[in-house]
Amino acid sequence: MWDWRSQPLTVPSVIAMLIGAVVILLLALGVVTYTIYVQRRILGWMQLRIGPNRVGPLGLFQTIADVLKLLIKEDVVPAKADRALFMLAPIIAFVPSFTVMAVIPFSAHNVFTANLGIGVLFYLALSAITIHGVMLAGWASNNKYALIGGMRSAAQMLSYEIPLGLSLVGVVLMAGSLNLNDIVLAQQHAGLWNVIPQILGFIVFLIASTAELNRTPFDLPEAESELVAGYHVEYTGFRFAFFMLTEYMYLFAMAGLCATLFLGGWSGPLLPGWLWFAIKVFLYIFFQFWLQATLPRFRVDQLMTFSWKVLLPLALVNLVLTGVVKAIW
Amino acid sequence: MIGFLKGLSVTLRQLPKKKVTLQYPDVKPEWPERFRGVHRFIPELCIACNQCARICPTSCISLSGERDENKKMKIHTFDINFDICILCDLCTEVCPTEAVLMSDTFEMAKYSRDDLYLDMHWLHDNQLKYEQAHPDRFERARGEAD
Amino acid sequence: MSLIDEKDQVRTEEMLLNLGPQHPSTHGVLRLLVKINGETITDVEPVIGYLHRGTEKLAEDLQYTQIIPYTDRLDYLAAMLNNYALCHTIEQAMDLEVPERAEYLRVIVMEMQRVASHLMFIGAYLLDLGAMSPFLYVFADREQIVQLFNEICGARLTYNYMRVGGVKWDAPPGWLEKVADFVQYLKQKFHMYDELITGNEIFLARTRGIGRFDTETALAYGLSGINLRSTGYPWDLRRKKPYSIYDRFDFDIPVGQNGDCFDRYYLHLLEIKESLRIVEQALKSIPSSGPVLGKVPKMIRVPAGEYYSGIEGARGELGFYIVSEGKDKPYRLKIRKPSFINLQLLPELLRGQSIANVIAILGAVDIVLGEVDA
Amino acid sequence: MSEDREHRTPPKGPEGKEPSVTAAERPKPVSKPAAASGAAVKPAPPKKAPPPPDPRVEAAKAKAEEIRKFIDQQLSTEAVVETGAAHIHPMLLIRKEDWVAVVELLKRSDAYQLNYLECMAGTDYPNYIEVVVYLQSTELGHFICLKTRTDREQAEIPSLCAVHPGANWEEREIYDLLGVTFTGHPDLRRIMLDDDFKGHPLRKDYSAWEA
Repeated sequence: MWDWRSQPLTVPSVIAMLIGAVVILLLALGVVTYTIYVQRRILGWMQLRIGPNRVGPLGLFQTIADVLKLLIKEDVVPAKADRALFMLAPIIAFVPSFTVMAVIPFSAHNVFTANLGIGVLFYLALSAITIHGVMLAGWASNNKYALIGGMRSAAQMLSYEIPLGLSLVGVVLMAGSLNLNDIVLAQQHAGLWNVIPQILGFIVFLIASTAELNRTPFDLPEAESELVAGYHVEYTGFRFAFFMLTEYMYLFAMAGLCATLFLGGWSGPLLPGWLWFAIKVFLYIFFQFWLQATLPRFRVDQLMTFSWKVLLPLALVNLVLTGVVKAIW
Repeated sequence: MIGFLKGLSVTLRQLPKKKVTLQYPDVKPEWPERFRGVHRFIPELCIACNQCARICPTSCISLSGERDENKKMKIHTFDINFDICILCDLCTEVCPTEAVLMSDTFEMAKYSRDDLYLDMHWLHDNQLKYEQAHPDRFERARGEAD
Repeated sequence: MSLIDEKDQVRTEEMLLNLGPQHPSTHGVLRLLVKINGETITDVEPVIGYLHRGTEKLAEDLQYTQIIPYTDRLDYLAAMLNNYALCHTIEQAMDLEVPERAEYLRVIVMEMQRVASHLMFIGAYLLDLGAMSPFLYVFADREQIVQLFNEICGARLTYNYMRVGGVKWDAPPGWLEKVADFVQYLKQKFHMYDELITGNEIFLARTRGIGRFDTETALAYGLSGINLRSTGYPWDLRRKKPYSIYDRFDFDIPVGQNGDCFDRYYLHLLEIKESLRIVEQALKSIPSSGPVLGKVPKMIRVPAGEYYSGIEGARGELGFYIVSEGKDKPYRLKIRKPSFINLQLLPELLRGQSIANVIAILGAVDIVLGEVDA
Repeated sequence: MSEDREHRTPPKGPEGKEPSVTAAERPKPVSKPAAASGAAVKPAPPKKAPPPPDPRVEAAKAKAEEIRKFIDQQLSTEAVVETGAAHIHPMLLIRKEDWVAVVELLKRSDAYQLNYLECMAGTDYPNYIEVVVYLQSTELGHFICLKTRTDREQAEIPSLCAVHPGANWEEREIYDLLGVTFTGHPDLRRIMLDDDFKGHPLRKDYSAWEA
């Protein structure tokens, strides 16, 4: 019943799909909740602080308390804002972030995962939709800081989409498939994770994905020391929570993508597949927080230059190299 | 590229280090002896000389005294307006009898400005609290006096 | 025929961006009215006065001793230096002798204060640039200085420690040893700051060559302190017009080369080293005992006349100008506020820059609004 | 304005007791910068009631006189109204009309190069408002005090902005708090107080309740 990919579309399989979606949603929410907790803890420890430790044992309920607080807060819509767009924007931003979870293979048996033939493309295409939400939020707020933040976001995400996409092409070439499951299987089959043959692509991916996620040192759209909070400066309560959720959902999704494409996904010796996957995802997420604790922020023009003049050529070089190697073998 | 990696190693090295956070409401800070918190006041010592009120840069002290049967000045009222007191310590510096001193009471948030007018009784209670909290300091002072 | 050969053929609307007074990077309540054309700043107008408390007017009704706590509140990151600047001017005016031990204690706390203030700059500046951790590291280090001050004078921020003719308290037992320990501790901390910040490529890219000005401009605008020294001009009042006992110590005046934001950051770090050197020497040669308050009349009356003297504050030349009628209160007290004067150059620095540099340049000018607005 | 000098209340300290022109030809000027910069080194000064003249003050006066000569020579006007010493620094009282010319001359002159405006302050006296600048030569070490005076009712002084751009905000502050109009200032607005604030708080007759 759970392996609906090979079954015809029947009522039980539709129900199974629905249940699957709900389970993934809950899983993702749980992961996001504790990603935030882990982030605050790791940042705290790296900064000689303790981090959240008040709500629940070891502060484990801190994020839940925060979310509850956000939920019961007043929902403020600025008087001069474009009301309809203002309300729509968080949803436009959030929905794709959850949808991309559909293609990430969490474990060896692909539980609840769509075995899409064009998984990589699907991910890239959907994640690009979020940019609209972010830009609309900036525009609809009718606030200069939000507008600048939204514009910066759009510019940044668009420019980094390209090196990000190109860095993935190398992996796709290696596996000969856009299907994420197949890519994992190919790595397992080769006995070598893509991170080694595709080291250049991996570096480009790491940098471009950091920028794509708007995380330090590329966190310009919400640079609080310049733009106060960027595109979500006017958002409060539940709508604000949606943006935060989007951000961390993408962090999880990008970590999953990284693990799948470069670190062999769920494959690994001894431990069960889902645990391997979890470890790899955690490593990526930890790396992001580590960067956040260390680095200052790029300037916006340097950020653009970096994408077009450094990352894009690197990604192309990687692509050509992979093609040549692939052709010779 | 090297500098960036060095930075990463610095932050990673901090992970296991001892944390400096003081868990404030659970753990109260240890104030040194000279700490200038809210005043404490010993009415028996006060000779109502008015020096503290005069030196106060913000004029937050007001006091009145009366002569007792031995023609000695006795303090009658002594109020400090903590709305404007800047805890500069000048009043304790000029006090000839050390009747007004600083304590280590520092939590002064109140819901009403009226509550910030501290009278002689409050300040004396503060003195008693201080004595209780730091018996060692008083013992030492007594030892020095002997 | 080109369609866009003339500049104003592509028209963009000029935007007025209101930075502050509650913006997180204005370090207080500074408000900048920034006019931007696309990404380029065409004009900046700093609006100040949100924290104006009229210290100069208040001082006219206060006895000299009573003014000292008010100076704590000017540059609240370097209150010891403010205390000293006022006491120093009064002592000059009255020709007072300050006991040896008091002078040494003053130098020790002043240099420690400079270290605390500079550390704070480094943290705040990196926070402006988006790096979070240095802020917390410097706070942990600064906290130790603040604790030491708390032990010697009973307050953590508004010290009110100096008096005309000396200092209020002698150091408590063991305090000097603690200072010596701290100096050793901080010296070992330097390579951490160097590794974390100075070598970071992103930091360099954001500060090298940004916000440059030359010595001539700096002098014309009356800049002082690190802002002036970053242009390579070794103007430090501790050397140029030695006050207190600074002529007894061996220390260097680090200067920058380019007058850019990076130089200003790096000078803060170098000056911390020099200050620690001074503290070390002072700890070695401080007399083991002696009075800490000179022979001062009970009521301080400055002889009639006018007096000005400046010291090297944490942010530049901090001076007090006193006009006295010979009474116990000044007739007029004017403060030469280094932040206030340094801030004047900001519109010049920002004009023509891209909006992305505003925070980097503003942060490096290093202002404290308590002092700017006085 | 110079008539006002007779009935001002705050006497001018050491130099106030002196006749305005004294001991001009003392061969001190060369050593003066050293004295000025060594001001803080405590040269065991004389104390108490009938004081022998402080050598630092004497030197300052001599130096002021010397600068006066220089200004007379260069500007050939009665630009300098009075010389003396502000504590231990040479002091020259300049006629309002020549204020900018004198400051500019001293800045450009090779002999003085007073290129750094260290402090600028305005003071409200009963009969006039006085603006003081302390000028420093960063190369030669001269440190002098220049003053000018203006009427209280129609307080107006030429602006130094063109000579020392750093005077810009200082003049705005004096305008704001003392009500002195600086003619020729590029942007003379209130700086500390609101634009619609009434009165000038640093004036001695200001009252927050009357305004």
